[in-house]
Amino acid sequence: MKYSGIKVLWEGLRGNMGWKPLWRNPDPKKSYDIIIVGGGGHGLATAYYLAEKFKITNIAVVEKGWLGSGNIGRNTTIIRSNYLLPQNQPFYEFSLKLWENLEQELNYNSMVSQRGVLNIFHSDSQRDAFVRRGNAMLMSGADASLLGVNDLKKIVPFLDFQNSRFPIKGGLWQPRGGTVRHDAVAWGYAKEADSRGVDIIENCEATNFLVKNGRCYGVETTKGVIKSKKVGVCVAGSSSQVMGKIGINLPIESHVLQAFVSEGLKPVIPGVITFGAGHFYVSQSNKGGLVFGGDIDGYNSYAQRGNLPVIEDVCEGGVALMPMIGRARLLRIWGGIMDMSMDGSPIIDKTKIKNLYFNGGWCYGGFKATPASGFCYAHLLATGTSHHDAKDFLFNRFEKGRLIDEKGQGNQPNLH
Amino acid sequence: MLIDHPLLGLRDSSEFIYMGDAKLLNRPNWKSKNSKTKFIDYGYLRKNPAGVHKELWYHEQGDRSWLVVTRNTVTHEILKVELARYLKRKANAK
Amino acid sequence: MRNSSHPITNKQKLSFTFNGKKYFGYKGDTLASALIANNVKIVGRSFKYHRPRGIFSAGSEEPNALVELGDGPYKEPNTKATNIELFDGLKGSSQNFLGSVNFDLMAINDLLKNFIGAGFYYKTFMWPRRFWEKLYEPIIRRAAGLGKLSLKADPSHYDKGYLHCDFLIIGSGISGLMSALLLAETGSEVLIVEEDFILGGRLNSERLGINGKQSSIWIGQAVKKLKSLNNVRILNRTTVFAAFDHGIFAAIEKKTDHILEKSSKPRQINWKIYTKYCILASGAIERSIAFPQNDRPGIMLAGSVRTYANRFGAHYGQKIAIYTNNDDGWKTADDLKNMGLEIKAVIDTRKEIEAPSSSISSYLGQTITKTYGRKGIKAIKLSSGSKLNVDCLAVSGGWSSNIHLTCHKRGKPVWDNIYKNFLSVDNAQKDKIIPVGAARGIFEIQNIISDTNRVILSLIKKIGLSMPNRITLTSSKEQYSCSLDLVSSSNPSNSFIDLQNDVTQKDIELSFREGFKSVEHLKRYSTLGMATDQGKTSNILGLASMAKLKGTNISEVGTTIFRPPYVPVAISAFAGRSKGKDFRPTRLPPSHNVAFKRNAVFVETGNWLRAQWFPEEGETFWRQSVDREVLQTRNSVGICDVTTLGKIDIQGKDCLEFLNFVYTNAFAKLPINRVRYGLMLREDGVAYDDGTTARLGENHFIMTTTTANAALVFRNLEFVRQCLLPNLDVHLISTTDSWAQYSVAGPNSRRLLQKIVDKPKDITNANFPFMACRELTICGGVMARLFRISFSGELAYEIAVPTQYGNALFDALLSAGKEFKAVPYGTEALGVMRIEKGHAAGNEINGHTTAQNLGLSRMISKKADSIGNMLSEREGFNGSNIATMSGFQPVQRSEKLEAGSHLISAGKTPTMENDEGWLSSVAFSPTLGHYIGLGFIERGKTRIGEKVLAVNLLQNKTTEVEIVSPHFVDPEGIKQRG
Amino acid sequence: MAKLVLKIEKPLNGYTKVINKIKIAEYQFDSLISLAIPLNSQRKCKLNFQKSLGNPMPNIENSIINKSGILGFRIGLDLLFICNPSYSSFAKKTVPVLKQAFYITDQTGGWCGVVVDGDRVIEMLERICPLNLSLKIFAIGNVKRTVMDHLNVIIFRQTEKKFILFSPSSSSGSFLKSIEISSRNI
Repeated sequence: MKYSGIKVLWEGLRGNMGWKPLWRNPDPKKSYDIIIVGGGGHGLATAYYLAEKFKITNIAVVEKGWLGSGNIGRNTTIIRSNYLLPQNQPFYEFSLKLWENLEQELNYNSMVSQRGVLNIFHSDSQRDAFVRRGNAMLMSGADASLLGVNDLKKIVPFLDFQNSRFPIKGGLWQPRGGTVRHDAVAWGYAKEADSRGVDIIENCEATNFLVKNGRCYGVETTKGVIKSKKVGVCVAGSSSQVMGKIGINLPIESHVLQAFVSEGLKPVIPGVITFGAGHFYVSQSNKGGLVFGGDIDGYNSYAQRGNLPVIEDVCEGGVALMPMIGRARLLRIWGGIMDMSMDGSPIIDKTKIKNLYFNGGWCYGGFKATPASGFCYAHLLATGTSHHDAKDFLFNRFEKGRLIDEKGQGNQPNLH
Repeated sequence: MLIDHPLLGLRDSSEFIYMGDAKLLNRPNWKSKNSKTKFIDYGYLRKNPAGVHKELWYHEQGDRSWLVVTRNTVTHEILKVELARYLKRKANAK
Repeated sequence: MRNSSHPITNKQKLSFTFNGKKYFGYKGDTLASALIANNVKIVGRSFKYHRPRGIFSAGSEEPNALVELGDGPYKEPNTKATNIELFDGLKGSSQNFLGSVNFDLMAINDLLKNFIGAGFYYKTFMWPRRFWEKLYEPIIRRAAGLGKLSLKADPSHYDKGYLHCDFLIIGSGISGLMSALLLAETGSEVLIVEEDFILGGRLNSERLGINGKQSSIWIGQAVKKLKSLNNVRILNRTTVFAAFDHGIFAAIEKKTDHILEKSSKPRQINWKIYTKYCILASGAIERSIAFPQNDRPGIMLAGSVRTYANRFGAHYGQKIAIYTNNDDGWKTADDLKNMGLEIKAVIDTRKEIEAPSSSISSYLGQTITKTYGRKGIKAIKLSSGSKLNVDCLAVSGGWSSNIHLTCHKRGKPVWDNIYKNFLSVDNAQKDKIIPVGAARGIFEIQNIISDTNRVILSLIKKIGLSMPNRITLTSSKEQYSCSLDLVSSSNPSNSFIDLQNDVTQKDIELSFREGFKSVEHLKRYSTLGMATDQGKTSNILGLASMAKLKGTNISEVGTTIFRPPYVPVAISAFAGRSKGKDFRPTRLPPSHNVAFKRNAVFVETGNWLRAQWFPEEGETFWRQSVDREVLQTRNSVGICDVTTLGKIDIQGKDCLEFLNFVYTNAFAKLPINRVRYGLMLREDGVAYDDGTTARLGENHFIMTTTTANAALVFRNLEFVRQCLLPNLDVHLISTTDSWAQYSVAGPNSRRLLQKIVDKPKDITNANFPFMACRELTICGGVMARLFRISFSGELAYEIAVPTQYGNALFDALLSAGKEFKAVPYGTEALGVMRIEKGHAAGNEINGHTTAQNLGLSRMISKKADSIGNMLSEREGFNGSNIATMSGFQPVQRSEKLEAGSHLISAGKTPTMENDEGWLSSVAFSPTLGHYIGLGFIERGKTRIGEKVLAVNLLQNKTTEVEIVSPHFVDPEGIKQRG
Repeated sequence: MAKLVLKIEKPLNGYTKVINKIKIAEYQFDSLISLAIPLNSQRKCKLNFQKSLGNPMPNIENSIINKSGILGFRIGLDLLFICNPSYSSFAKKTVPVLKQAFYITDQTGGWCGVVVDGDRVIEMLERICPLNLSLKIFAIGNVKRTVMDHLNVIIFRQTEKKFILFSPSSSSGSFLKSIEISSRNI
């Protein structure tokens, strides 16, 4: 179904009776060319790009719960490409470029809103690190600028410039960064993948892989056996559980990240703002809620909920950075399972089992990666080779010592 | 969360620092066969169960003990808490 | 209107303003009850269609009556009028309108309803692409949102606190008080938490008596008894808003919100409650019924109409109708009639029942098909066609147990088909959250009494506490049954399901039509239940509507779960007192007072506040001070407080083995009274920290770490000690705060120190060479430690005394150094001199770089195992192409360098493909008279003399630099050995 | 030049104040040392402790006060602190004996002590101390280590309503402020 303003008017006049489901609800076929395990953002994007760019449409996406029920349905919606390392920066910039055309491409308004991402710094050495990062961004063709305190006072006058414990010394600003209405991304990809013939099968859990002579030829699911030439796993927080079914141990731990939204407020926060002296970042949704978060709780968890110390820590950071939010009220707290990899960077790679592929380890940065992750995974699944911008996201980097450790925290997942 | 410290009783988890899989107690012998592979495994592959997990916590704001906590990662229920040094000494004695 | 014979009218009269108009109320009122008494019907505007809305409920489930309270920086948007305790001088105003609340220009949206239903924005506003951020989105953003923030810093104080108990009882209604009385008798610690400012819960809203008397008498007796016990504590005005793991709950206490004067006392306290068991006596919340135009001001929940009448003597108008699908609606009719109000009719959706009251005109088996009165209900039309004039419509869709808190740990509620209600069943017992009374799905008073006795006594028995006697109470006999007639079949576009988010039955139908049928999809697409009330009064209507569309029942449809917090809580309350300068503690080095007196400029280094430089008279620019400090140190002597470096006292018989393992380089042969530089790696082989370790005795060592990593290194050493090598005799204790440690650097440093130490001969070059250390006494017997180590490259020492002598020693060094014109120097000069000398610091050892990058690979001993040793051998760490630390200077000496510039070969374009490294630290070197830098560049060691480009696109500057040795000053180390 | 003399400064300069009837005062001590129990030396240390201080070595989280007023408490499995308020021969007589069994580290300058005393002291501590202060759990003579307002604190209960709090000396100003605010906020 093609959406447009005219269509909205037309349907409005005739009582909105003509709208159709965004995706079908098909039963699984006996076999497919490719099965994607995981109907979250990355899985749906993969299916879409396989169909659109690689013209492979005999695809099933099998999803344990409801479509988009993973981290695409519970994140803080930020998109940006302000990365330092040469293995990361081009990939995220590729992703940002895909975001910029996504709505027109999918004919679905996921409200890609490039109102900018601002990282505040508080010391000379932080500034040095941000300058290095900003230069890496510019050298990869992304956008960045360095703002001084006076610039900040114009853009974000409500920061605590006077009385803060850690003085604000400036910020790294990426104007093209921003936010996206997260659920709509899943729905948009689902709609367009479906319209190209992809079967999206909800409430269908992959319970095991069909493997013979080291080759994977399908999956067992709660809706029966489905065969396929290739299987691509894309299950974020459940990565270790799913890959564990065939004995693949991953360099990944599952952690809980909490996120927060305030009551609706008239617009106050432009873009995304990140505190440099504590754990806090914030944006404001189009509905008016302040959407904010901080650090992961720090312990392995599949509970999809967290605990009080992190909530306090995040709010302390918020009030320290912008004391004017103090009287706004926290409305809702939720938690998601983060697939925290050992160096903080993702994996898009083949596995030791032929025809079985893996995409995961996105830590808490998976949302912004959705389009490029889908694109590059589709590339790998379709061609058998890594996409140029994802060529370093390999399993063997740990053994070879070619780590992609953006934060420089080492093999300690809860510190990334 | 509350951690039932074997020496001090129930303490708020905010007094602790988390490290992860208790397999980190079993650092490979650098002279053993395939020690490089073993170290890569030690460094990068940890258990990540959805269920009972043995893991290391450090009582940084308390008595500075490293503890091995047996905890369910789905319910957060804590089943057992032991002093890491006792476990390790016991293992060394074998 | 106010019933003039109601006891509240004997209380203190209070004046307040709403939307600028002055009104009166009484002590004991809420803002909502006072507005009702003053017949103010329109209190706010709805979120999307800007329809006029009035007060709907009497508690924290309120979806409509959100107001802005207070003004200036005290302004508090989105405050529920139903939760605001009235006080003299209160100022409230409506929000979310353009113009005035009575004539809201945004109400045009109401006419566009057909075009802006659920999810319309996903389908349009996509062309042209650039218009989104510039045009469409700003309009949407301005229209959306509810109240306004003041944009001023929150001026109030907040606090936190910790409470411990055996039983936390949430709610002080009849089942809460009964539970408290029973549990208190066991001698356990009992904490009762009540959201309201008075105790008694729902009893305060009802006419029913207890033991043959007004219920308030029993409440008074129970509370008096509980207050007399020292194992019971009662907090009112306190809401338990979240449940966490292992019996931890969070509660917010409103301390001064009901007082006009803003005091220095905290406004709210965020309590963290640790309990063994939680008794959930949180009652129930009434739900609405979806029918056409069911959102008009004057349409309220029936139980709330009863609350306002019974507790506050307040009501709208004289002609009231009741619309119900259950028995409880009739109770409202009875109570209002008893108050002397005219009950126009009770409309009960149930056909098969017998009207409980024959004296009230009733319409059975009928529904409301239309209502009239945009700014306040005037009339209703029934399915039979009759039209009734009313000025208030009380609606009851039945009661939902208030089980919000049982969902916080993702407990899934279960549908109870008898009482048409979601209950917390399995999870509750495991979580030790035990619902009682209405929260347990018991709605008739006589059953609440007997059931609460039963539940609590069996709990007491199970735990094994001493058994109290059951509580005997008598009350009226009630009957409650409920139907599931919750949604109407006509005019769905005006039948509101979620009042706050303006979700209509039509939106549910559209969601269904477009495939958003799972409850989570429904919620996300239609925004049902996502407003500030989390759908407390509306979720079940949405589920019932979806069930109807799917042709199934609610238990099949399932439910979303409530998320913490139960009520929205001010962000400030989570921050408590950690704000402004008190965000984090401040650590002051031992010479702080002296530095302060000398007008030092300070800088935050982690939590430390360190002297950055010491300006002297006439110096107006920081570089003047820093250059002087550097030159004076290099020419004579300077003194710098380096206490912030981590200091760890290591003792034991096996220290050498331990040190050998934690450092990459060998320590096994470190002699007594010697210091050695050590490098630590993480287990993954990346450089982690560096420092020195001094051996003071056979079994006694002092390790120093970097300032930033002090706590981390200590933690890791404890890990090694307890988890890897627990059979070694090694003991660690931090002494960072115990010793004041000062660097004394420069060619005159020895001469200066000789004036301080008690035995000057002990520190001659022969007796005390480079890298020596010892314990000695200074200034006539004060114990001290002296280390001959140098960060600046000069002849230098670090001297340490117990912290209590810190200011005195700094002063003494300066006064003894007068003859050498000794200067104090700060972190800037320290940084300049270490760059001149080529020492790596935090910008170089940044968690990415390896020993190989730092040019320290020879420090990785291959003779012994050490942390990180094995993994540092991986190929990625050791290619011939790796970047190594080098020195850089501008080819044009007058040019400035910028840290963070990237390095590329001359003639190449600045892209990541051509990226060869970066400048990590730069400084103006007063010693050399130009800028210098440290950085990392591929194959740096082999490229000395090569000219490359330092590219800083961020500041639009490219500088030609020459690769040089990182040791700009005294590369042979003659000075420090001199 | 006159002989340089180094003057001792206490972290809070002998601060005392009463807020909401809670007496807050710097707890001044002459010296504070830590004792580490060497591996496998529990017995030797117990004997030595009894000999040098005249009291049995306390169990973890317990304390002794000996006849010279010296406070000793055990904060870890193998770690004790000995705080000497005023006994003049401590350094000369007691410490050398202790050294025969324990590893000793001087901590005098590292910690700042604050006494809080008064009827409302529990109410005050509730605002910063996460520990259960009920006498059943936290008995007189108990000593525990925890975190208060982001700071590491050792808390010793001297009587029902009198506590000594030790926190790191470098942040003593912040800690004192924390106690003052807590006392004012009740």
